[in-house]
Amino acid sequence: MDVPTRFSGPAVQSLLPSSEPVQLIDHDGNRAAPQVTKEAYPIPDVDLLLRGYRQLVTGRRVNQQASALVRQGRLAVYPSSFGQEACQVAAALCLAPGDWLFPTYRDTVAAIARGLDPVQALGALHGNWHCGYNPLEHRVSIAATPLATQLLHAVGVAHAAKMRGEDTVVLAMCGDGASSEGDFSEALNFAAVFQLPVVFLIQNNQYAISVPLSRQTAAPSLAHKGVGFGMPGEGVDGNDLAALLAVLGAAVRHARDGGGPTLVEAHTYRMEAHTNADDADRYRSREEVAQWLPKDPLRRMEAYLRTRGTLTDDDAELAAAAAEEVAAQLRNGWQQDDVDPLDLFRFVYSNPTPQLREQAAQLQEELARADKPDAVGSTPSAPQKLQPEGGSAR
Amino acid sequence: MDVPTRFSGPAVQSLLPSSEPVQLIDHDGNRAAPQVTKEAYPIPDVDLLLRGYRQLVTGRRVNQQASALVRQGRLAVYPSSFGQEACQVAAALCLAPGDWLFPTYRDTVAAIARGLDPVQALGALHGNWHCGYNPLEHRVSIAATPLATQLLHAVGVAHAAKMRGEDTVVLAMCGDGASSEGDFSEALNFAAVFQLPVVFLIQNNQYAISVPLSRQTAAPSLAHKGVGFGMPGEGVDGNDLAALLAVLGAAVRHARDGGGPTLVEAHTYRMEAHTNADDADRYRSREEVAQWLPKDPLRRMEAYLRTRGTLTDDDAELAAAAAEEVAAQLRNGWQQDDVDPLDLFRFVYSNPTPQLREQAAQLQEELARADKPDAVGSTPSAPQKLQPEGGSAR
Amino acid sequence: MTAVSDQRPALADAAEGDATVLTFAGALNLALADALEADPTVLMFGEDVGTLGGVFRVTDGLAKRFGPDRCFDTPLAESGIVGVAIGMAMNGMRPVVEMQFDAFAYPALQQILSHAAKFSNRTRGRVHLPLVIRIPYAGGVGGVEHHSDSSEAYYAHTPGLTVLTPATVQDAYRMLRDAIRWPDPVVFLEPKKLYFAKETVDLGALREDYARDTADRTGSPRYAAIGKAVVARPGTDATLIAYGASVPVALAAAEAAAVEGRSLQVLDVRSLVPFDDETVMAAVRRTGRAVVIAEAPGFASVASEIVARIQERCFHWLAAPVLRVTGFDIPYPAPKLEHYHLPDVDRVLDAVDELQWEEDE
Amino acid sequence: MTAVSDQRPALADAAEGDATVLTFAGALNLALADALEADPTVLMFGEDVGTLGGVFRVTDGLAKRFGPDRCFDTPLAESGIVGVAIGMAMNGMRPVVEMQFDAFAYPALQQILSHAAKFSNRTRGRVHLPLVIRIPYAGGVGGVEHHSDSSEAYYAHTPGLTVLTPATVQDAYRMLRDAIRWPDPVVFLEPKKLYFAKETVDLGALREDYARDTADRTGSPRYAAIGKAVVARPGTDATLIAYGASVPVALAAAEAAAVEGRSLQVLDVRSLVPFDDETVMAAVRRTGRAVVIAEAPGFASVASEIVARIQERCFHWLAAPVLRVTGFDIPYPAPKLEHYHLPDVDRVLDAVDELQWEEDE
Ligand SMILES: Cc1ncc(C[n+]2csc(CCOP(=O)(O)OP(=O)(O)O)c2C)c(N)n1
Ligand SMILES: Cc1ncc(C[n+]2csc(CCOP(=O)(O)OP(=O)(O)O)c2C)c(N)n1
Ligand SMILES: [Mg+2]
Ligand SMILES: [Mg+2]
Repeated sequence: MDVPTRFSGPAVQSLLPSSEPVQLIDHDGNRAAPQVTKEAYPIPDVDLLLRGYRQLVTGRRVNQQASALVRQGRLAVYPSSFGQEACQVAAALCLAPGDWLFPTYRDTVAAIARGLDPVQALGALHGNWHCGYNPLEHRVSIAATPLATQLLHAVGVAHAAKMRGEDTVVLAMCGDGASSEGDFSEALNFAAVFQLPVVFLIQNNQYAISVPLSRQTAAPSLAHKGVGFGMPGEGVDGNDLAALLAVLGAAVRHARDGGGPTLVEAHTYRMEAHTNADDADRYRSREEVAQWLPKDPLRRMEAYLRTRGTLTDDDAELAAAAAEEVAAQLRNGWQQDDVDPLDLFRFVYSNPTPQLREQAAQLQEELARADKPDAVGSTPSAPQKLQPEGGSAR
Repeated sequence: MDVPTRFSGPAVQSLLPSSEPVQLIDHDGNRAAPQVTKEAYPIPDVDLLLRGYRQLVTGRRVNQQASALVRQGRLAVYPSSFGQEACQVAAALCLAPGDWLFPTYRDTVAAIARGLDPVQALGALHGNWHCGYNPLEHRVSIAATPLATQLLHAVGVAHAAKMRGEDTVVLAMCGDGASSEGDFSEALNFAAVFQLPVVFLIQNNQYAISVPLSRQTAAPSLAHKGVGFGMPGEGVDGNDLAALLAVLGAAVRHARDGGGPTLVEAHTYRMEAHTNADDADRYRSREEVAQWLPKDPLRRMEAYLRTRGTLTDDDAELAAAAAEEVAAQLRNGWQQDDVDPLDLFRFVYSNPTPQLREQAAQLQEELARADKPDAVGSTPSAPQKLQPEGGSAR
Repeated sequence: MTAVSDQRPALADAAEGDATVLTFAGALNLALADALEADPTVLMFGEDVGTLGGVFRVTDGLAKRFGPDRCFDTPLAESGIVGVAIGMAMNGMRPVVEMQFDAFAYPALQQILSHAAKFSNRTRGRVHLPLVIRIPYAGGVGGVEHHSDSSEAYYAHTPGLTVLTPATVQDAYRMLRDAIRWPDPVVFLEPKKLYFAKETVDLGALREDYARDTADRTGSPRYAAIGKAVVARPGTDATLIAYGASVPVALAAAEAAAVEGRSLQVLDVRSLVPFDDETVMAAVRRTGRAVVIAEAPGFASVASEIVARIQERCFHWLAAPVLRVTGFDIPYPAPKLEHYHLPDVDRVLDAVDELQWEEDE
Repeated sequence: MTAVSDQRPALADAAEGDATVLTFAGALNLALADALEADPTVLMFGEDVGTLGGVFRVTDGLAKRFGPDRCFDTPLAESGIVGVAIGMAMNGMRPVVEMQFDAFAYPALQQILSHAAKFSNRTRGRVHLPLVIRIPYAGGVGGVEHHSDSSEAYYAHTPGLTVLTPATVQDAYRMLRDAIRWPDPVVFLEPKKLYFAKETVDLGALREDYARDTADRTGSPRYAAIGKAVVARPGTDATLIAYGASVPVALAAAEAAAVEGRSLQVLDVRSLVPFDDETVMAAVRRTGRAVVIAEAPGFASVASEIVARIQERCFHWLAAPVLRVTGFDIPYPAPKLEHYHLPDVDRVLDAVDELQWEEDE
């Protein structure tokens, strides 16, 4: 508390990101030239890279299939992570089963890579309900729509775990745009002040819908925000799965060892429009998009593994087949819209209020009158009556 | 948009604060030993220091007088800036008349130093109305209570001025606690993205009510938040008026020249409780407070000026007399509570709604029935009827 | 994140004076363009409102036409957007900001409730904030969660805010222009479901009528629709009171009831604050029966207020309790379930049937 | 920034079972202590709640007694506090957080409205959030601006939130304990004006009664006051319906009316959501006349809702319109003017007088 104090020196420098985003494999799939990085990032072992490769193949396929399902009207909307699959896969693979993942709407591939049923993972976009899976099952929180809000939940989950002495790590994802929200800063600050095991992963895909990064920040990079909270920031080539696994892996270890939070910025690119409802031609040129094609994360990892002889044609075929299976699951998902309209009232409170019971009864009566053509509730298997579900919390 | 990009190097370093808070005059009032600072900060000229000294004397007196008025029950509450007067005075003196000041509840001394009538400046704390002065008159915004919110207003004022090509600079003040609020980050970000002429001044007085700085941030310093927004951050000894004038002066010039915003963190100490309603003994030791006594901003400046022979006994007496005059103004202020209760309805909208006219009529009728003992409205000079004030904006 | 955002307002490029098919979104676009043209202090900003022209295309073409200083994108931060707009309004501008969706205005609520709403009062009328916060709101468009809230009660309950919600293409134009000229902060709620509703209008006449309406004989400003409810359909048996996207529902219900020989009057409240007690009470007194229709959850809502006011002021005129047809008291449902939630013609007619009609009626 | 914050709850240190003078704030403190003691997953955090014990001393001594993990200060960021509490509740804890004043909960509104309120529903009941947001609210304590808002309508309008506000010392204890055991997010509104109200209570009996009330015969949890209004004073001529700091006003009015020979029943709603229609409607039907009293601005408020429900459900029992005595539709006034704004005994009696009494009554 004495003034003056010295701030700078090695401590501050260690919080600043490496002088350029960490890259381990270059655009052509070769080992990247050595860089000046703040940590020595060894290339992940080959098993992990192979696992990652397979997930990349699946992730790419999920992106294609989901977009196709939107075109067919079977999904309402899909925010694609095409081109960002390396971030998606690394976010899942760097975690242990007891860890938590906090994805956004764009991060279904990460959720699937973590083990979620693909149909469930895409449930919200189908439109039956807001979330298609049980967040507690795989420790994957509900995909967040209000931007940056989920980062605080991630911090809270980590705080609870730390209090109980568990060695859980929480990885929380957001976009470049979300980094402008107040909640982003508050989340980083809480995590740093309480030295919580959270890894914040910004997928900087250069756009927030139509708004380019230059409108989000004037900072040298988003990773430079770390020092202002007293946490290390690091930048990484977001299309380089190996670098992502190395950097996120180090951050997760750091967190698990009690070192506190890290901010990781992955530099990548949103190859498709924001969602199918968006028209990207209105705000960026096709030339710009084309420049990112050679940096494709999947092609790069494949080239690297093939060059080393680690990936054979058989392996690639197996990976493709696994991906096809997931795609088939998605195509066969949602055969029926089996949702009970009275569910509208069931989960608002653990103990439904008298008001909701009245309103449920009103809807039930309407449905019974069968004047709503698609009323599930008016079928013979009438919806069960709304009952209090007991007062216990979980 | 190409990855990898180089972030660091001189550009980043220039955004980081000096390695220790800038100090020009030491605790004993001597010229401080030369430091490694990111800019050469020459000591301000003697006239400015003398003006500043006089304001310090007045500011100290205002703090004492206001606290006394609270004890006498004539002010409801007073958040004292005792010990922080150098920040207060420098914030006012670094600005030109056409500039804007955005103070907090603790910054009445700054507002007075900028020229506000002291009784008006303290109006809100008297309890008649939320603001005792016209913010447009001296370009001093209403003292903000919801923390950090005013920083965004400051940015908006600057944005409007910049759009019109005016060379207005806006200085926006907040505390160390307020720097944890989302609005703080959003304000810095908007200012940096649009390169607006705003100087953000954090008075880091080590506490937010009872909560010490260590609970607000784990950062090396609050000035280190600048780089994460792409704006220079600088730390300064907040009890050294000369250093504050130098650092804020440079930031104001930088802003006026189109260089964009700066974040300045002044390291100081809240010598008194949060307000008279607070009991600081509950959360900090008197020894800790005592450590800050020798750093007193007023004593230091006086010693410096006297040693140089710049301040004579006559000057000091004149300064004290001027301060006494302000104190007397405060003692004589608020002789009567001449506020019309129907004012409650007058300023909610420019054109009062039918609902408010009805409600005003109801109150007027109640007052006429004179069953409210202290009803001003029931005196002979009855309140004027509530009229629309015309639709023009100002 | 909504499936409707690639639709573009069919903004007319027909010559003025001609009859033109104009969408609701197009009318808003026209109002913004005319306001930007008329007053150099007007400007427009928010998320994706510049180059993209807004996810609903309400700001389409404005950045190009008026330049990047008058219509521009900001960092993604709603509290920031409103807070900065407040500062601009303090300093001589008339900012119009867009919140991308209803629920995404919530980060800005502190700025709206504690500052925008209170600034004039706090400063004893010295600092007015001529500021418009445009919010696409309410549902019926198949949006994913957090994209369909009917959030009007939060604003209408807050003294100092003016809260408007148009229900017709012409009102979209008139009311947005009113809002931009109004000296105080306006929360301007745009029913998403109506964005692509169309009307054939005479653009020239629309603008001329509006211009004629902006001042009285003494030159004092006048506003076409602020504080003024409107009878959208005359009727004698009962009054349906609605606003925003519920107005077409009420009109359809009245149409259906007419077939069965019941004459329903439809009132479009339009201006939630200030509220037009005069028109509403007169209408209810004429019919003695009333149903209030709104999408928002009913509890402690604007619909509650309308019911409360009516029973306070028309008690002895009422032949039956004033009923409400509102959304249920539940979070807005997922797309496939929203039709169970939203007030529809059947529910309105059910409520009308319950208005204790005598046997012979 | 308020003049009252150096007052300390007169938390009893008398032995259990003895009659003790307990303040409202002291009862809250006791409830927190007992809950922290009873359940290791309960924890408490916010601004100045640790070392200082809260600006109203409601958390006095808790950090010391339960350690800095169970009761602690956070960075100054309300959205952060609520957002982190949500995460903790997701992960097995029962956080209780304090917003320092009503208006300073507004930065957290997005987290409250879009997440706390909706999480259970979004996840089909898989993730419950047992979470209490304590908010000192309303006025009458001479606070500077932004320290006296009656913000209950924002919460009560939002499906998914449970909204409670005690009016007695005993309810302060019971209801806060209820809230902490409740499986869903509770917005717990503490009327500032009542913090230093005192009652003589038997602490042992209070705790025993509460413990007895926590489960029914089958072991299902029971809650003492959630969803249950209470008749605070019986009466036959008209019903005064109030909650929070308006309950003492209603009781005083009933006392005054009794002197003049009018028997007023007083109802303390306590639980705004869930709302106790049964008790309220039964009470109103008994008297046929009612006045709703609340400090908040009346427009689109909880008072509006109560009036609307009563006229919907008791229309034929009503001898007069249900009237409201509420705050005006204005921002909360500066200290010296607040008494003009707040419902007081005179205004309540005026309203009662207007309930269309027949000449001879
Ligand atoms: C609080 C909030 N404001 C606005 C939106 C609307 N919105 C949805 S996605 C998006 C852009 C997000 O950009 P970014 O964070 O970069 O993520 P990306 O979509 O690129 O993955 C916007 C503005 C929202 N969902 N939440
Ligand atoms: C949004 C908000 N939250 C909480 C408060 C209550 N409060 C008033 S002052 C204060 C501490 C502020 O500390 P700091 O920013 O360091 O300023 P200082 O009082 O030390 O000058 C708090 C918590 C508030 N005014 N606004
Ligand atoms: Mg992005
Ligand atoms: Mg401080």
